Amino acid sequence: MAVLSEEQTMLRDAAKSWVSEKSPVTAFRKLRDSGNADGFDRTAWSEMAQMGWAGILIPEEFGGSGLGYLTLGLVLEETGRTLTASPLVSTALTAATALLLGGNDAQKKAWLPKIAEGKAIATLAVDEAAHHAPARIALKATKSGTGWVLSGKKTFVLDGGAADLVIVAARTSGKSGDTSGITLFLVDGNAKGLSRQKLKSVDSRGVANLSFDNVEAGADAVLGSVDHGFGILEATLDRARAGLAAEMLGSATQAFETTLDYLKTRVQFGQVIGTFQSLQHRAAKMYTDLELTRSCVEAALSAIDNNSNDVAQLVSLAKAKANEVYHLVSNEMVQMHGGIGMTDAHDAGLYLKRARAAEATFGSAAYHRDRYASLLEY
Amino acid sequence: MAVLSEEQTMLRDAAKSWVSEKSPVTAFRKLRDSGNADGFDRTAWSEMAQMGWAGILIPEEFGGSGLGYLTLGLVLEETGRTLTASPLVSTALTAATALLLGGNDAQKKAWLPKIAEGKAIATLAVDEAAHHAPARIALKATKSGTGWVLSGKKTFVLDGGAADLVIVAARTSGKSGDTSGITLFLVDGNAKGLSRQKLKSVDSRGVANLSFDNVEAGADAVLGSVDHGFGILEATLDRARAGLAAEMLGSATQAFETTLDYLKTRVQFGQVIGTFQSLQHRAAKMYTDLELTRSCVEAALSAIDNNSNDVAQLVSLAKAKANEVYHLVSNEMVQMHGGIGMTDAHDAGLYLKRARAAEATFGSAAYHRDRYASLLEY
Amino acid sequence: MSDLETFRSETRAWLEANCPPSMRGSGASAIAEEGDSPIWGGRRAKWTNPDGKLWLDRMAGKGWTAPTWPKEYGGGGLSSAEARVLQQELNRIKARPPLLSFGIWMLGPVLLEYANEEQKREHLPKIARGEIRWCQGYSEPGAGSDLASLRTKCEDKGDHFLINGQKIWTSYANYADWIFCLVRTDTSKKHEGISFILFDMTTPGVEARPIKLISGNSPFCETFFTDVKVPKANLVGKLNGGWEIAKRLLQYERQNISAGGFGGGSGYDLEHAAKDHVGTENGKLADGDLRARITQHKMEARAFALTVRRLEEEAKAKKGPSPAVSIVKYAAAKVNQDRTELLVEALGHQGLGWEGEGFSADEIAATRGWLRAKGNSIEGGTSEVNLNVVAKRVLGLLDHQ
Amino acid sequence: MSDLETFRSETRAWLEANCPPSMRGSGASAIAEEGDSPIWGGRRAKWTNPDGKLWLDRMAGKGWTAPTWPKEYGGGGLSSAEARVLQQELNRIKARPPLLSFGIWMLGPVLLEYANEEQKREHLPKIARGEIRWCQGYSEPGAGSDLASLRTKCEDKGDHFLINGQKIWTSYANYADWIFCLVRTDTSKKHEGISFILFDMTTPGVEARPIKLISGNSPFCETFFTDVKVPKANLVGKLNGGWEIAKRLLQYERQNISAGGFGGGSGYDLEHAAKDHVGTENGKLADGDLRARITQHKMEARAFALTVRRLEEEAKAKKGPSPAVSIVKYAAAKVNQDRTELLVEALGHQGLGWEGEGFSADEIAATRGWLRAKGNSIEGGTSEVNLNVVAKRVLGLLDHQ
Repeated sequence: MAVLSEEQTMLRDAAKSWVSEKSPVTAFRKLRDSGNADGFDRTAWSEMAQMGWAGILIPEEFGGSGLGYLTLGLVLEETGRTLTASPLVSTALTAATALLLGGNDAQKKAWLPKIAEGKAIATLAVDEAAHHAPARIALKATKSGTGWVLSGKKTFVLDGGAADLVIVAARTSGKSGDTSGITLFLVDGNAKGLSRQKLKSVDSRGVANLSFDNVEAGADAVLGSVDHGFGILEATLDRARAGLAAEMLGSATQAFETTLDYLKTRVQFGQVIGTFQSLQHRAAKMYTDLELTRSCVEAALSAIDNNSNDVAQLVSLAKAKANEVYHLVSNEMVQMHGGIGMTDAHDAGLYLKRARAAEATFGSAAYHRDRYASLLEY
Repeated sequence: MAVLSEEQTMLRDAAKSWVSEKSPVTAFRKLRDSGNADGFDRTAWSEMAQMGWAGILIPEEFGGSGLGYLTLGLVLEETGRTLTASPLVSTALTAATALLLGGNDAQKKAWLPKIAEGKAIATLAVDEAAHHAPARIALKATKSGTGWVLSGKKTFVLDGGAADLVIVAARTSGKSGDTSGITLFLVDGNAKGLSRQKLKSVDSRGVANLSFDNVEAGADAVLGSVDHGFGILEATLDRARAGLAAEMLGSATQAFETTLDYLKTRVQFGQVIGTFQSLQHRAAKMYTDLELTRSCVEAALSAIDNNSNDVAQLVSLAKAKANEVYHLVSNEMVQMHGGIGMTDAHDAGLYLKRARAAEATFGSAAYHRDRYASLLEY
Repeated sequence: MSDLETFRSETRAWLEANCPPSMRGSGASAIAEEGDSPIWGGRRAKWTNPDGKLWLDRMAGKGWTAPTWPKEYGGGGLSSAEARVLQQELNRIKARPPLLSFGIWMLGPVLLEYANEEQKREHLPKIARGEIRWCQGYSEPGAGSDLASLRTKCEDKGDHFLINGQKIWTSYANYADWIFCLVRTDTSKKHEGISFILFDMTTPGVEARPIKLISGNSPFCETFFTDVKVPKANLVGKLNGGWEIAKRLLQYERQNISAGGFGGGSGYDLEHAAKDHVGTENGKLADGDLRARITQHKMEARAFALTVRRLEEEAKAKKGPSPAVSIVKYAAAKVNQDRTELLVEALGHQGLGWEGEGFSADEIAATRGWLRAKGNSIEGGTSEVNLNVVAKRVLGLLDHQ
Repeated sequence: MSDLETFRSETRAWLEANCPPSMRGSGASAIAEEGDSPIWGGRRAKWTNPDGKLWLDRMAGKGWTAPTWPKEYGGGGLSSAEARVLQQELNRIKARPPLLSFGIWMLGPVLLEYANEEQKREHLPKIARGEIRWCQGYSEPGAGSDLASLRTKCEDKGDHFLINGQKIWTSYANYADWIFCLVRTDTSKKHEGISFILFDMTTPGVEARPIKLISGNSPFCETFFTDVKVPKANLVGKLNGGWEIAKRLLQYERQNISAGGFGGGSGYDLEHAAKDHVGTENGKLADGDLRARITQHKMEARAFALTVRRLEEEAKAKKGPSPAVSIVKYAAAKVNQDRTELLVEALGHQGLGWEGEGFSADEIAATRGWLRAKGNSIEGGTSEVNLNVVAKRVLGLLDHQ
């Protein structure tokens, strides 16, 4: 655990207790079984917003606390522990970041206060296929009069079904795969011509496929500058990846601790199974991986707060490690629980499903290994 | 273990007993410490030849027994168990195969009987750099009169220092990397202009770098047909890889058994260490890998004997698995022996060193994974 | 022409004539997950497709649902060589298995070995004809890996046995007609207090509750026994002699797994899924990292298949199983789990759908198959227990003191 | 300007003026393998390069060979913050360590904690000045992982102790002047029968025989004690109270490893070696399989380095080591073994030379370093023991009954 300021410690502890009281895993299970179409609980979200979590990144002038990414990471780690499904990632982390990095004053005034209050759900729409690929943007934005018209599709958009604001990465010149020629647009979630298909994903989070059929956007809808949106997009994604990695670290840590408790109580062959050395060594290795991953996640978040020049490297490191450790721990959680871990009534399956969904979001481990190697030029 | 014919069983048992009497690991250690420049023991080799091992692939008409590759694999597995260093791989396996696949009657008459008798050491010279790459042939052969002149270099040629016959893959047209334009030549080991640099490799086997400075070769020196040598070369290499995989399987099996014996005798914390479950599970996994590898090696050798159409696939499978299992077992041999395994006086280091040298010979695991994938067209 | 070749040509001709077209083509493994598949037979079989019944009856008529069992018990009386030819010919036309049956895979072999003549004549033909569907009453909530600690009580009431207790992981107990069950007939000993008994699932006091798995399917049940009266004639082997039978039956279960490894899930081919979603660069998968791991898996899967074949040949030659069979269950689970993980990874988000719009049937099957496969290293003996067995029985390592 | 910044600028200036040019530039870790390197100091130091002596004396003069030790014992009396600044400045100019010393890394800290005033004044300054070179007498042929089972006998002969027995893996015992040694002073108990004692290696009856490793180097010895007379004043701490000291010293040893992880072997950079020998295709390593594994390793190495830094910061903040330090030795060994394996793989046959023509010095160093690294998971506590410790002390799992 990083060395925290008093403010950070208080917020972390507040998150810990709220999550255990108001949002245990059973709450997520109920949400899942209720077939809630949003994929999150709006009452819980407004409570989170009241505690100031939606505005952790947002400066005070826009109604937030501006505490930064390491602080938001602390909260995400706690909500991750109980698989809390909320717009923290889509709205408070990703969309808020895009507005902060690329928005002009009017755009910030229009959206940041609403986000901080928890009144607006916002999200970033990037990918157009099954795998994360930020430069593979084909969704077309063409000039029409003073404004623009958007046509194309976006896939697996987090909270895309509930979003009031969709920040869309569109192609304004060049071809899919080019990093230049990408422009970000602010599009109203209910804009004419925008149809949203809510998906039933394995981890029951609210994701949607969006299709844009000549959706109109005014000149003032452009976030940042035309054709040069990729810089903001990548910077936004890196912050989203680091925050998601923190959430995954929390989930993996809880999955590990739950499993460790089981190892200490389940008896077979007249022994608590935690006394079997092969399980002990596997547990010790998981603990080691969790500690290594924590260092990477905290380093990435701090680097973002300090505007270090190695943010990209550290973020790909953090996301890759978080993917690997959550992958390992979620598999071991099922295996070490044995048959009971295979039942839907047990939590192991929930952690396993969330793990794979989070692994695939904003880049798989292989994606970030490739990126890391490319950043190091080999 | 494959189901063997009576003849095969007899030969295997003969090999077992000769190896344990005449060529235990101590013999290889003595060879190493003697600084023997050939990298093998000529007396031992003539004994092996007298037992008919040098002629297992060679038809009776040329003084061999023509028993085939699975049979030679049985012998290689036994010699591999004690790290016996001999020209079996270079001469009886690789060079004999090249002559059988590509040689005309005169060439076969000239060399096969000598090889079967153990009177001639022969080898194949392919690679020109640190990594195995059969198509990367730059060594040039240019026509001169009725014959040819060869210039260039070959690296890490097995028994290249002692070889009476060097079968050289040379470039007669096209550029390095092309599979066409490669021609095989029979070159006398003492040919004028051929200089040989014997190398001191980590596993003390006899390897050498050869450099060709306008070495003359007659028209009758061409093995197979001009510019179309790659087919024979790859077929020869596949047979060499399968045989080497059998030798590696033998080495890995012995390394495992020696380690297993140690687990049953070494006492720490008042326990034979073999009672510790984490070591038991690691041992059980090694045993599993050894069994899987055995299936691949035997399947590859049988496929060669049966001229199946999936020889290339099965050989890359066998070599990759043999590399992986010998890599794992040789590391575990050191680790499970603890400090004593780190001493030069113990055999663990010898198996470890041989493992890496054999892994790098005729293609690493990564090389064969890539080849396997390419053969399956993905 | 050798006898075997004659047999092959006759078999081929018969199958051509008798295997209904709708029973040809793959899908058997996928079906295996569905409890109500006609191919499982039994009293309550729903013949959604009449060809299924036709195919079963024709094959049962020749005794080919249990090819190597003696003819007098409803089997085909084939040699193992002939049985292999039959299987090859079935594969050739992609015929669906005429009958999926724990009776044939697991119970039959032990009845042939341990049951009395009366029991054999009573049960084996009905198994072979698919008239009675069986389930396995082994694991209990407190007795998983440590099966011998089972507590389901079986009391001798003079003219009958009285059974009370609970089983778990009883496959398709909710569809089964009869159960072969391990019960405790002596509480003073552990292994020597276990008996092997058969009874009808319609007996009063038997209740089977399906367990929902993380994959969404319910192939297993919790099964409760409350004062279940069982005729004494239903005891197989000696009283308190059930553990030997239990172990032997587990061997057959593992060998049965070994025969094909774990299948199930999507038929979606791994490298094609990867090509579709990851793309290629001059013929190679664009993601070199994924390509390497896919290849590592495909090599291991091939090595596993070659090993199963080799062990069969050796067993045939040596007239007895090679010690190496004990690695098969462990390896089979690993291979299937790696395959399903890689398939989901290759499919990206498309491989993470639960149901509904936006996902193809193959994609959903990939997701469900990946989740279902997590059980492969748990069911029928955990991988940890498999490795213990290899370490102790094969490698001769001792228990920790 | 903060005090720390003042200290930094003064330090930088002093180093500029006092670090001889030949003592700058890398290579320290490679040197660490050579027993006769001047940088180890000691009575028998051979000053092949006089600058080495000069550099040592200048640094020792300021107490900067042991920066955080109290001044009165020859240390620099620096705060840990200042010590970090000093190290940063030394790294900045790639200065070689002025002194490699088990006395500074391991013995010094425990003497400061457990020795009496007389022992501190006698030994610490000589350690700091590099006058006396120490070796560690811990492991025995029968006492490796199970260190507490050591049997080297130490008898109380009234006016002196008499020591008989054998040690193994005594680092550079053949070059050392003194040894800190674990001996058995009570055979009736295991842990409570061990004492911690110091003595001069020139005492009659002491013999050190170098052990040749698979890497060809001999950094360790077998050391034999035959009727070695040791003054009673050389006992550190209480009689039979040595185990506590022994464990603490191992902590320092592991922390010392944690400081930098295992180095050694070739300075050859992994991805550049791979580029040279495997080649690239549009900027990426041509072998995507190797590239993925190299990256996995580099990420783990980076994660390890970040963890070491984090644990230091936490220890500073919490005024005590985090429990997580127990993972460091295990992780350090794995990282270095992966690195050296990958380097050898990347170099292909060029990475498999033993000596002589055909191989560069860097290539030979890669081979030797790969072999030497195999010991990382054995020396100073095997990885198996490390994992046991994590499982029991950190995770609270119990011993097998």
